[in-house]
Amino acid sequence: MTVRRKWAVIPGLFALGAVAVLLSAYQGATSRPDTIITEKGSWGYSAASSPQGRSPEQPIHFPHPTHVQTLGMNCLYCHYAANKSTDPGLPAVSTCMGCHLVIGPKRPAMNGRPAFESAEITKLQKYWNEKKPIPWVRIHHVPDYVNFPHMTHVNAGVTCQTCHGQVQKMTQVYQYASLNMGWCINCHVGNVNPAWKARYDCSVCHY
Amino acid sequence: MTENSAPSGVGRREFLKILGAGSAATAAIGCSSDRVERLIPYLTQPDETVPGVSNYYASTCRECSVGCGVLLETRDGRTFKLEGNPDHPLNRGALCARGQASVQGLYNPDRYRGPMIRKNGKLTPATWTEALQLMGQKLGEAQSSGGAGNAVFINKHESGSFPAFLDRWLADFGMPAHLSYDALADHAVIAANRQSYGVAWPSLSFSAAKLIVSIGADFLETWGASVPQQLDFADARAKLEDAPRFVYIGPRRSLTGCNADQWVACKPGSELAIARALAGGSVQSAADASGVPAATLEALQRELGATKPSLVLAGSSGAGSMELALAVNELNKQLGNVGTTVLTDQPITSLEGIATDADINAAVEKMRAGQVPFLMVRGVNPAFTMPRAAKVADALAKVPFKVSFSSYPDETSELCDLVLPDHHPIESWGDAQPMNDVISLQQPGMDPVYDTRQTADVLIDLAKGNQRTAARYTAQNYMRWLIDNFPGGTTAFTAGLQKGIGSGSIARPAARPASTGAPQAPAIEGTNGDFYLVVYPSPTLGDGSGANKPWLQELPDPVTKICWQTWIEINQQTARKLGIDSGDVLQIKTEQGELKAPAYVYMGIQENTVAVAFGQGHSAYGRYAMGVGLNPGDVLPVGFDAASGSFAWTATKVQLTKVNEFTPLVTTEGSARQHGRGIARSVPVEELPHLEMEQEEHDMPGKPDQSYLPGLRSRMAADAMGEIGDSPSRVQKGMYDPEHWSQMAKRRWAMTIDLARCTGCSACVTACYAENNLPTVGAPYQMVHTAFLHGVPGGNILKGREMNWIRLERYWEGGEDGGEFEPRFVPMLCQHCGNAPCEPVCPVYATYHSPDGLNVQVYNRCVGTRYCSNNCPYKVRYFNWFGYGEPARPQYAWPERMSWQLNPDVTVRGKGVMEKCTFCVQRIREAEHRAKAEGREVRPNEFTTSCAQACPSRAIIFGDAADEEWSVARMAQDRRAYHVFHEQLNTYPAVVYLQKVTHPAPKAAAGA
Amino acid sequence: MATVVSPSREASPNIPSANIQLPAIQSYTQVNDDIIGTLRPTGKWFAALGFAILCMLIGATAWTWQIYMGLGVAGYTPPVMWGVYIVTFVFWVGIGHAGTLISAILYLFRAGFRTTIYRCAEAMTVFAVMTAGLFPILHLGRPWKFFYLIPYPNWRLIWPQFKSPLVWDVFAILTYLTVSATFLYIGLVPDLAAMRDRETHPVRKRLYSVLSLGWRNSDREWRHFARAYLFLAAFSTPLVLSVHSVVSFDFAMSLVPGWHATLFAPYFVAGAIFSGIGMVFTIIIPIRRWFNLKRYVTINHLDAAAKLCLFTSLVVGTAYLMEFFIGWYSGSEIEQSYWWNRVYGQWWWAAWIMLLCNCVLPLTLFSQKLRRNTTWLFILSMFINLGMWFERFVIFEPSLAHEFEPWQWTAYAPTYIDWAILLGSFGWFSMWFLLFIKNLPVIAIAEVKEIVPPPLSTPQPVEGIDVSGMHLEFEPETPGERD
Amino acid sequence: MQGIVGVFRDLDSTVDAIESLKKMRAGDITVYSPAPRHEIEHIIAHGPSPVRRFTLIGGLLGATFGYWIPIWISDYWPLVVGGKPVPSWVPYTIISFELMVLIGSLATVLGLFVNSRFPRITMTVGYDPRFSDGEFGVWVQCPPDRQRDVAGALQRFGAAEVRGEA
Repeated sequence: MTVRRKWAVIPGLFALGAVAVLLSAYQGATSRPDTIITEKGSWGYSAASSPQGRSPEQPIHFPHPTHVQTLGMNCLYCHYAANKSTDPGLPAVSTCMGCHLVIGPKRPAMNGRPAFESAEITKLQKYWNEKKPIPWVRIHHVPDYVNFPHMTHVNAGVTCQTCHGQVQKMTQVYQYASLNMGWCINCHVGNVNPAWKARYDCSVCHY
Repeated sequence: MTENSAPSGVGRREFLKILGAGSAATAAIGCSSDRVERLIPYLTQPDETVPGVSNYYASTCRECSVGCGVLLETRDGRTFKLEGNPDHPLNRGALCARGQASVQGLYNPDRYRGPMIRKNGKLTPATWTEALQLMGQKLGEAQSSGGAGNAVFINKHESGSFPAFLDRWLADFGMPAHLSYDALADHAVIAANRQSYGVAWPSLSFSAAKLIVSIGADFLETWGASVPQQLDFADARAKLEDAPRFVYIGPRRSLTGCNADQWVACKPGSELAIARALAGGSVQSAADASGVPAATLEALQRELGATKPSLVLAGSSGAGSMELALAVNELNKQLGNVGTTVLTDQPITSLEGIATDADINAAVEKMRAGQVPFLMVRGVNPAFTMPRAAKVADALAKVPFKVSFSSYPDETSELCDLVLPDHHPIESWGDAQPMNDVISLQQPGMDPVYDTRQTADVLIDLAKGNQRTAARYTAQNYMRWLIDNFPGGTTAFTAGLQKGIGSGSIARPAARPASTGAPQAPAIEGTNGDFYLVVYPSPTLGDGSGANKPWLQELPDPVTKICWQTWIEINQQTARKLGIDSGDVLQIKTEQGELKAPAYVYMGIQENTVAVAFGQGHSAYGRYAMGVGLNPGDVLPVGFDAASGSFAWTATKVQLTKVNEFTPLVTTEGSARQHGRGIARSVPVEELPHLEMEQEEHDMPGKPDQSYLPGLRSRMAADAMGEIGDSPSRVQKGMYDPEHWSQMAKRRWAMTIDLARCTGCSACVTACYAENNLPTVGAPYQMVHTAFLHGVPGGNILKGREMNWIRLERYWEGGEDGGEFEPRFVPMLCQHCGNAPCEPVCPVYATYHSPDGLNVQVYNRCVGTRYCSNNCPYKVRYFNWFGYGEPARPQYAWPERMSWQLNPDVTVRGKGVMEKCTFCVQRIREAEHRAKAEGREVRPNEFTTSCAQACPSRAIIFGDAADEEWSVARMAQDRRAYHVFHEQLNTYPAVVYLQKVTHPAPKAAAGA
Repeated sequence: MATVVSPSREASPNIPSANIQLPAIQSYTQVNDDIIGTLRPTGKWFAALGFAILCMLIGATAWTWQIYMGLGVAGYTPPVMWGVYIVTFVFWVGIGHAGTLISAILYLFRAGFRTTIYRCAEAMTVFAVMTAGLFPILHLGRPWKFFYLIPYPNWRLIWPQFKSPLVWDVFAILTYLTVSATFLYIGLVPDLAAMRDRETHPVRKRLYSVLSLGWRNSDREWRHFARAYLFLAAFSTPLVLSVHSVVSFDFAMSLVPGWHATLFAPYFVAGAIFSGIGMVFTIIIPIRRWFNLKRYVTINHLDAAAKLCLFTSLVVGTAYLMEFFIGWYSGSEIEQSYWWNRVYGQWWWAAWIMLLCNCVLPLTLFSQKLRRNTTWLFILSMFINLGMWFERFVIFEPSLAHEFEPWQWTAYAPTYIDWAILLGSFGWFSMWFLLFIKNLPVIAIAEVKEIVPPPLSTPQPVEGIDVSGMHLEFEPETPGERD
Repeated sequence: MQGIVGVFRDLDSTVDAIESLKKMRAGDITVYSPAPRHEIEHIIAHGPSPVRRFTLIGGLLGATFGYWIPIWISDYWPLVVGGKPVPSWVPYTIISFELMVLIGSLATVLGLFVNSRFPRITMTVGYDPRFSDGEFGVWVQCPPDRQRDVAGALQRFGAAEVRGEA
């Protein structure tokens, strides 16, 4: 009968309202999850964490798997400052050329794979010859008002993969973690690994 | 809801964008508005740098002639802060405001981007090849035409190798030695010193003296080597009971005068008579001449005779100042001060070899006569620093070819035909010799910001380009030349670079004969007018070279607390008689011209005198200087003290009229009286022995126990955590528990400020601007698009919106009726109260009490209710009324390249958030990280805040009050310690003030 | 004839006594005719609405500009961190209070004169609180971050700080808005039903039926309705007192000299009711004239309200004296200097406006002649509105400008942005109120029917039938209305 | 459902009619009146409205919630402000009070809705627009076999109109 139908409507409306409020609040409070933003559509979010799952095109399609898994290079070889500075550091073009002077674009056939011409290495050498730095696109970004000292985390034994994901498996790097505050705190209070628990006072990160 | 408008502005990470050190390409990206964030790697990895970790390059400050040692804090290819070099014997780690602001000269948005050539009437950009080719050609002409003999090179006075190198270069081109110009130098005193002691500037030992008498010598401001003098003066005052009494004699009570225990107001021009009287001459005649009561002079005379050792100083800038300086030197000899307080054996050598004002004037006259075919100017701005009556512009017009090496479009370079912009000192190589056997080295902290070249290199290139001289210039550039001629050679040089100091002495150019025939200024009494005019160099802007640096413009004058403006100081009593109030526009008139400026009614000026500060009123020199304030030089006659060749700044009387206008003073002062609220306290020296450590009284019933817990901890905060009293079982202490694994609550960061040392110089304020990315808000361009005061310089400050996290309050005590008054300076900053009133009212935890005792402000959490500021009794919270940190806003405080100075460790605040002193939390955390990485605790006094580091009085001490090892913990126990407002409000501040100690005139003298 | 048991008033606490009669009203139908008859929009009304919207747009423009440029465009002069916006906020919250007082508190106290004016007053409350609610957001440095003050589970894992008076404010204001809006709506339901039954236009009829929730005047509905109405009134009564007390805590809980006083809560509540009654006069007098409702809102109603106004004015006056007394008696230099600055400082004239409008002029209400002179009441109400705005100004600004730290003493001057937004707030309020008076009955039909004599089969009152209180508060030959 | 509705112009005759209808046990009586009249209420003589229970429960819930939320949050992440105890119940009393009023009032409205079956879209039988204007209605729900008597009774007491509805 009609009256009962009415009953269903009222709480439904309340529920809808509440959901709307929460969603809008999250929208403001955290980064937009699960949105892949390509370079073209992206913005200079100085104040919000970069969105999870973002995987922009890079000027050079650098294959982490080849270097890390196949060649067994250490993260710190290129990101040389991660254990001694707040900034992890980017490899200088000269660092790349250290090997790629020898390893040119012409890749010989190797265990099953036919020989081929590597466009990426050509690009790299082009940058080097033009004495231009490579304009990599930033992926992981925490807001400017957050101080994230890489060295303290690395020295505390937090693996790169904890925050950056299995980069050694990513043919194109994407943002693995949400990088929002709750995510940080959750680890700082020791929920992820009791050994990693750290000070969770606001002024440790925000100043 | 988007977060894009959180406190962001220019981020730390703009630095990541521009990692590639300084190459033009990356610089462009650094400033691009490209919405995609780029990570630009180095092309080739520089070996000694780690991104995100600062390097410190020892160098030398070139803002004034003295040559203090500085450390250039450099990260990711950007030098962003200057700090005093602790190993430097001259300034021992301290640095004045002007020195700190030097970095704003480096990134100044109005610098010349490259060489300029005057084409059909106006300066137009050119390439270096063009410019050098033109220069070479003109040099050739000058040589061949023989005009070279009359060429003039006016150089900024500096010590070290460059003057000699320059003279040699000039000689090679057949040109006379250069003129080394310093508009601030007290030529009379220098000449007198050379005559009496054979050195230009003996170092002065204030701490050895028992009585200091300064006759107009502003040794804390621009008189001589201010920083070392201030260091020693503060040490002297810190001796409390044994500290010297300080008497200041002069028509105007300057900042130095405000630090005196007694001020004797005399008429300008009567200083000589007083000096003679003190030396035992006739007191009565001096009294008549100066308007000082004879009793006062007698008492002084007696006291001076009785107290040994003493120190008498003269700084005068009128006719007959040489005589005065000589008389004072004589007096010192006669009192036996030479060798004890006047140390002629350790002179400040950097003040040697300065050309007198008369020399410069003579050169200008030669130009006017058309005898000068070729003029080169570097680092100085005679068109501004010389009075308008000297008509420098006309004289320059007579010179066929004028070259400027200036980095900025100043009044002089605007008149030149060719501009070869020089590197900023932070980009240049060089050296200085501030003291015997001390060579202070100067090295660049970074690659050039713009397409400029160091003048020395330019000269070498020119010489190479010229077939006659090419052979003699083999060094590929000036740095190599320096190294080759460095005492001890390459090894000594490289070793010296580590600390910035080398030993040995550098050949000085031969002293040039002082020019004669400078027009003698008439005695000031003779001039007509009803008020004496005293023109003094601004302590903040110096000779005006500081005017294009917003930090210095925004830094209130230490005495009047006025900024972004020019004002006329007039005596309180006189003003009352004439019905003049602060802000009423006055007009002063001389034969040379007139000047209209608001009055500042001041107790500290002789009643027949008006005073105007020099340094403002530029007609060029960039957005921060142009059209701000007025230039008192416009009303001055061209007159000199012929004997010394020093320009007579205090040379004339003026007609004073009150114009029927009102211009509000751009001041940071609210009320100059304490109303008995005990903010700045002082104690007479004789009461010092009876002084007890501040005891909290419990006389009032119900008054809580206000004593601190050990380590300056707040009773209430501790109670909140259930540490004392009955701890409620359910209270969750969290990190506030001293036993908590985070160990945070073990520390209590605190600060002591010794008012006996503090001179009010305000270096700490600028240091804070530099360290904490404080925006300057007063520039005219920042006042457009606001709802008020459109385009008025300092408009925001008229609205009380200055953003100085630490401010220097200057209170007057007494003197309402024109009698004696005591100025008191007190630096006021966030007190980091243990029981902070601002915290409980914040609805979002944006401010709260951290376990290690900080009153934290979380910018990104702040929603801007401003309740905290209402509730802060100290009023030390500052709000971002506009988007000072947002490049898109017209009020943006760091226009292009200025933003490179931002400290990467500190968030740049966006609009709508509250901010305040953080006790340099970034330095605390940085030290903790360093300690953690090295697996140790933070060492006592391992680091300090920016203000404490810069303070040239060593008045500020910062550290962990909970750990006895830190010196702050000991200082906090001092008997002079007190806390502002703690008795009334129970706030438990972490900033402990130590009372100032005054030294009244001895009873006997007072009785006389 | 069957005899009817005489009902006792005690038996039905839910029906307010009516001790002011409406002699000119004869039948229920007439009530419907008169009141629903006022709802026809006129050209004048459209003009007024247009003007209100214009004012609102001016304010909106100013606000947009302020959000874009930053709060600096307003006249803030540190340390005066709270300016005209907070003054206006408190002003509007205060206005609201009279509405709840009249509709709820007087309902509990059976003050019959409320019956015909409470609907306007309650509507005024809702709109005033809607207006006031804008200002705290408007005054934030980062208004788009307002949700930080609302407790909800979030990924930052950090919550509001419940010790802050501002959070109390959020709760108090939102509660107040919700409850008084509900109160207004519940009271409207029977009237909406009446309108529904008269409406011929299908769309509007549909709309009214939805709004009236299918009300059908049955005895059961009346029973629950009266009970619910009573409880809402009972909740609103402490609420109205608490809301302005909480607002006053924003100031009393701080340590600003001149704010930090236990006096503040009662002081603010009295002031609020005073200002609200002023606003009621401002609203009701023109309405009764233009809508020709003098037969409903009789001079006796206004007279009674005027007495209330006089009383609250005396309370407020006492509070002022107490403030100055405390300032003097404290013996503390800090307290005295703020007091001095308040009366002789930059804004001395504001203080005197306050005293004149809030303490001196209302004394005229001691004269019954003036109490019953609607023209004078209207003029006086204007003065009261002005005076109460300045009261808040005088309490807040001089105190902030003269705090503990003499070095930071300052003067404060609003800019045209502040004034534009103040104007906008009046536009916003008027817009809602104008929409209200032409779309909903400005007088509670059902409640009026309760106090008009019921239709009876016999001409003269039958024994035992209560034709609602013949005992009069005013003797019949009171001087008539002057207007 | 079916019954008889009588429309009355006067209050007293309405009251009389109701009384007699009750006497003759005519069936479930609903009275429509333009305004609440306690005479009618008295005749109908229902018990006190159950709305008050809703109010009580709502108020209690609100008050408890108002204490629980802030206390739980304070201990969730203890931060000291101004040396106040981290969970300090005194200020939380205000939150508690406001929430009591809020939730209490909403519960009261809920009670009203539940008890008088709001909202209702279709007008139930027996209603007449005049009841919101000036006239009274008496709706008697009764089986057809009794309708005659009821109609008679209504007319006897001077109903202006009597009609059966089904």
